[in-house]
Amino acid sequence: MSRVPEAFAAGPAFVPYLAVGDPDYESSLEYVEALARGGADVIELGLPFSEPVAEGPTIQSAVVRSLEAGMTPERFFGFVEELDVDAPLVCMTYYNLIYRFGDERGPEPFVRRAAEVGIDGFVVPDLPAEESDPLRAACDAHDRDLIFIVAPTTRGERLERIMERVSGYVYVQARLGTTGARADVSDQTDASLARLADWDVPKAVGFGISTGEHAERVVAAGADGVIVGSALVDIVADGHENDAATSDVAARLEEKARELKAGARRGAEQRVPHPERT
Amino acid sequence: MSRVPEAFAAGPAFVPYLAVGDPDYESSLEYVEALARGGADVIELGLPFSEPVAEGPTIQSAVVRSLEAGMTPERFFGFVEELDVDAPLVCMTYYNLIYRFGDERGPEPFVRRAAEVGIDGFVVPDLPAEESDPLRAACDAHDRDLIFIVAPTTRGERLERIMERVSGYVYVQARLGTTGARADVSDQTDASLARLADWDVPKAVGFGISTGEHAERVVAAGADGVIVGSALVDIVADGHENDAATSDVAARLEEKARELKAGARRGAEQRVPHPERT
Amino acid sequence: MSTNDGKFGDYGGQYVPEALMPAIEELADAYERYAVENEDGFLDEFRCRLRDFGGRPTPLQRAERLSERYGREVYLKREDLVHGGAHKLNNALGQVLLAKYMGKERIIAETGAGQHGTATAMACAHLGLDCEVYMGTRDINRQRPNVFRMRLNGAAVNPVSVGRGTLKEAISETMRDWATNVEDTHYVIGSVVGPHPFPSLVRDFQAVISEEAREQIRTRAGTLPDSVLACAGGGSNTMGAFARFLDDEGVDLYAVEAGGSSLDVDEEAGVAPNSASLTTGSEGVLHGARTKLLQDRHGQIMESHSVSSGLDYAGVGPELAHLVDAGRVTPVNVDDDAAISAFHRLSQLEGIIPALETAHAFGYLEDAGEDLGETVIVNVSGRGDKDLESVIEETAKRDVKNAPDLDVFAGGTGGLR
Amino acid sequence: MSTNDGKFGDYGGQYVPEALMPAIEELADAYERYAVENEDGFLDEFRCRLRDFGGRPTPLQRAERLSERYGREVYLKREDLVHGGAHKLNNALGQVLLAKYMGKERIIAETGAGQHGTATAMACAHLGLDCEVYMGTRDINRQRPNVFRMRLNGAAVNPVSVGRGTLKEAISETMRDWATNVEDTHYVIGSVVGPHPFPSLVRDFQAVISEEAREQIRTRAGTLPDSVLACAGGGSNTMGAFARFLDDEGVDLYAVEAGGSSLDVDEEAGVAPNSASLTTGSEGVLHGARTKLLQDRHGQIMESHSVSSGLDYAGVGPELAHLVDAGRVTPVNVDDDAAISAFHRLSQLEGIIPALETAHAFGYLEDAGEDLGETVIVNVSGRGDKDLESVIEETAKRDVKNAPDLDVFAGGTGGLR
Ligand SMILES: Cc1ncc(COP(=O)(O)O)c(C=O)c1O
Ligand SMILES: Cc1ncc(COP(=O)(O)O)c(C=O)c1O
Repeated sequence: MSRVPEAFAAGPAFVPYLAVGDPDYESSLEYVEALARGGADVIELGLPFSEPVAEGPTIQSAVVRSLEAGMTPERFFGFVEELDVDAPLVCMTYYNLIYRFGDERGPEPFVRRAAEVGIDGFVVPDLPAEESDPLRAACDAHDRDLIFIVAPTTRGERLERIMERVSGYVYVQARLGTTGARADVSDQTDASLARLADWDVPKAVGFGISTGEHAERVVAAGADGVIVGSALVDIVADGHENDAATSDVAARLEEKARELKAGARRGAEQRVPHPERT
Repeated sequence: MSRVPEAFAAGPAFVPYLAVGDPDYESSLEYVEALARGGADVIELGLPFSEPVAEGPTIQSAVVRSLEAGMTPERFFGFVEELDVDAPLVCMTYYNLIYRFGDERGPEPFVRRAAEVGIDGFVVPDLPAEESDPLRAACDAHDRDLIFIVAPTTRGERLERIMERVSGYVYVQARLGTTGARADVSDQTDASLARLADWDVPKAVGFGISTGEHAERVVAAGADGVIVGSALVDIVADGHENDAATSDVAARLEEKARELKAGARRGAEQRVPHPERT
Repeated sequence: MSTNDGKFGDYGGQYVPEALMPAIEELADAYERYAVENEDGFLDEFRCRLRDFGGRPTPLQRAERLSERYGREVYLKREDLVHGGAHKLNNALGQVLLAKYMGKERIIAETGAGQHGTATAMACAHLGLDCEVYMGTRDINRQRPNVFRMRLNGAAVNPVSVGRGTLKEAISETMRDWATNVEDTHYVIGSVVGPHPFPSLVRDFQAVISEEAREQIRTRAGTLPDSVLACAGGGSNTMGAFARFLDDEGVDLYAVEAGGSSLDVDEEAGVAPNSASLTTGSEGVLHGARTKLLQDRHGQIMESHSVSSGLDYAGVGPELAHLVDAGRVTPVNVDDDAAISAFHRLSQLEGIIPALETAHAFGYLEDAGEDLGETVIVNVSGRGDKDLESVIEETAKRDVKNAPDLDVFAGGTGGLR
Repeated sequence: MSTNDGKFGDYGGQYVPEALMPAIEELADAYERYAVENEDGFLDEFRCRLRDFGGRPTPLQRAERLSERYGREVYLKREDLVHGGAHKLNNALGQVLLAKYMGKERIIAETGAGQHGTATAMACAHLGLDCEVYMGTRDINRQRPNVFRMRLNGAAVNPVSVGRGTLKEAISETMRDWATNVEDTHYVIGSVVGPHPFPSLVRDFQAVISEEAREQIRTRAGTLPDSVLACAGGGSNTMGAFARFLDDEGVDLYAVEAGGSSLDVDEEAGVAPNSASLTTGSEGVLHGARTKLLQDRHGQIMESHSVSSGLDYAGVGPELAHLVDAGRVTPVNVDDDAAISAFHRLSQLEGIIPALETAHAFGYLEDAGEDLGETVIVNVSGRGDKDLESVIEETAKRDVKNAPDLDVFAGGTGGLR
């Protein structure tokens, strides 16, 4: 049974992302645990794929570091088993790794194994609703959530097709483009949230959120959660480049998590009822 | 009146060639006079043209040296005037210089001026019989000889066309190709001489003759003269490259001339009556 | 050869980020309307421009000296004579024109050998659209003349230094640009790869190759060929050369892949020193489509290798993968050495300097046995001007028996200067 | 357009060493029999090979963006699409085939830009004849890709270092080889220059350009053009583009010469920093023919100059000289700067990277006034792949307003490596 819904039920969710194994397995364990301590409500664990077409330079580099340090799907599952956190876990990866896992072709073996180690759900950036039926079926069979991304360009029929299949939360892509920390929050976010208002799945906004203030604005605008990746990966990268001690980096991550979580909470307090859809 | 015929009447003629002005005006004067002392019967004076298509590398280089030292047709004529030799003089040059000389277009002004300074005849390597009527007419008007080259490939009608127009001597090209000293004498020479036997214009063989022995063989085979260019230009070039004193180079030229002339004489003594043409 | 649901058996599909899906749906719709149904006379205009700007039709030439050498009738489909020097313009011109019909203002493209990039840059200059091309840094070094050509045509060239800096990385990067600028931008993909409708769209634009060749061989030889050979990177010249022969059962179709330096793979290093995804690859999902891929046992994409940049790709078009599974197309491969040798052979015997990609097809012609039959068409997908430096280098590295002495040019001071 | 006595008014003739005369007479005879009277079906075979190997017919393309720019109908005759990248193959293929009919075994040629050399090397590989090409060392440096291409096609390239090492010297040197090996060798001259029958022979082989263009423009525009523009080095693409329009009185013919850096001459240095023999030259005899030449007052040939190797020649075809004197052809000229600017303009506006030679014709299109009339054909004599390095260098030297930023490629370490 996925633990994701209850995490969102408790108030605005802070959903951090890290690439597992970046820059190495051991440090990565500490970093994820630091995020949990910092208040993560759900954690997105990136399983690195060699062709991360949806990622900007920050996460691309993280993927390279992790793969060079030897990350594989099996090790990823081992990592999850070893991980000592309470927050629900979402696996973020590309479809080929899911499709290729195990002896038979298809997503079921991957989902089964993920469920075994305690993964609650999946985000697959290169799997649109149209191609998702096999994975959706495997998730249903194992009581897992399948999270979809809704882009600023997603409208009408496409939106309905996605909303029929989504569970856990919708990943509201805050702007066009790839992942990466930005200095501002996009207007497109408001429009997207408005389009989604009628569905009662939790809406978590991601792509570009990097500060507590961003988080505050987004939640105030109606989001049920904020997803933060590159801003955290930046901290890992910075530590790696400067040979910082793992514990120092972990402390910085924890602190950043607190800032973001606090921002989300402030946003929730300002929250106005969402405008009626016409 | 051209003095060329009488030069050939006296026995086998030694006909040396030098590029006038190579490597400079003054040295060149001395060199030509040295050849005269060495026994030259006719002297071919090359007036350098920038595109000497019939010359091999040796004479090409001489042409470059002379042009760089400032040779022009007018200076060439001055040179001839200044020259103190008794042998008849033949100007060897390309048609463009003849054609362009003076104020009116056409060969007459050049021939007139050449006649004034004492040139007896002309060899023009890029002027075949077909294009020679204007020059032939100018030569006739000024009583000068027009020498034509007969190549190993010249046969039948072409040969007749040339022999109708030639005067002074025929320049029998010993081999295909360009000018240049060679180590042997070509078989093609005998065949050419045989083809020319019926005409009673003097036949002087050139292209590749470099030693007294060559000269001997060629005259023995029936030639009325030998034309030697590159072997002499080589001596000039060698002196120039090694900064030899002009008088030393002149002495070497004179000696080489004696060797060639002596060879020609020996050849004449061995001379057999030419085979009847069938 | 018209529209479909984007599936070729199990292959194909649309595996792209959600942000791109609306654009891809819009494109599928435009493909249908303009390129299939000829709305607004799109196809007529395309044909005209292919003729006047592109230089079509290209000849089908009987290769006399190769025919003699192999004791069969060898015909060359001369795509090297297309403007820009390769079949790539057929597709680039089609897509840029389609983008114009769709009201797009900006064109992006990836390129490997630089041929697709130059073709796209040329088409954009011709039609007055802005153009940016992504190219791996390694390929930029291998194909410098093409980089200059794109710049001269007014295109921006964006170096991609991720990974090994070849085509795979350039495609990923172009997809990222598209995901960012999808509203005014069309992504001109360079081969029959990517999400639907690209594999069908590119195939249709390239099908002019076999449309002409089929007609030409019937006129010239009075018969259909026994076999058709084309090199396969992504597979656009292959699909173009095969499309109109698919229904002719007697015509054998050979897709010649790059065997690289070896068909083995080094899983540890994540490297497959070849680009033979049809021969040695396995099913997976990359760059928007399910197809045959070079991947390790975990599903990570391998770094491919070929002496020819244009074949150096870990995937292949989904339709081609399907046709191979269905037994309609025979996948074969030719290694770097044999390709270089074939390059020299064609240059010397026929006076045609082929692209290194193309040379692979001729490498197979040399090796093949009786199977090819009496009458063979080889698709000369491009010319080799872009490859001169690579060939000099690669020839110097090996003992190529039939190579001319190129030493004088390879000297330390830049050759004959 | 058939045989003649080798004279065009006062121009033409046969001013060559006697050793060559028999070969030239033999050639004149073969020209007459095969190329004029089609003995043994020579012309049919030639046409077939031009089509299948050479890629003819080439398109006549309406240049949309140039037409708009100049407010006239600009059509491009696309000789850049001929195999090898220039009109040069029309002639080279014709002559090599003729040599084969004559039983010759060995081909020699001179080359300036390297286009004629590559065309000849290609034709020789295609027809199985030995080939040696003479090329000035300076041109070898300016056109390195073409040197490689000749070598790859199996031809020997003989550097000529006499003088300034350009086309003039290469021609002289080839004549010397011919005079030595005249019995088994044919000299494939690269333009409408040299002794009779070359000017007529080369013109006839190139006349296919205007034969096609005249038909094409009538079909496309329903009219004859008001003017035809072609760049003139020796004048082969010029004569080819003009030949079939000579009798059309309403069609103005413009031969665009290289104005180089200046139309002045430096007699002392023996240098004319241009190649404008029709505009500034005087009558004389060079390389076998009487024609217009760049020469000093003594009749010494000057060193010419042009940024484009293929125009860098001190003479011009005798027929063209005659047509200029007769008022049928208008000689104009375009300097280095304007040619480079035109190179960039065509690359950016039309997606066609022209040879630097060709760029001169477009330079005149930019400058010309009303005189050109409503409908203009410009002969695109060749493509610019061979010129990339020169263009980068020459662009860097100047302030070319419309050039793209090429700095990143011109860096000291060989650019983007
Ligand atoms: C000349 C040539 N042939 C073949 C290819 C391979 O591409 P495809 O298999 O898509 O035709 C390329 C790619 O750049 C190319 O330039
Ligand atoms: C592309 C191109 N155009 C023009 C020329 C000039 O030659 P011609 O005037 O004989 O056509 C050349 C010579 O190399 C050339 O390569």
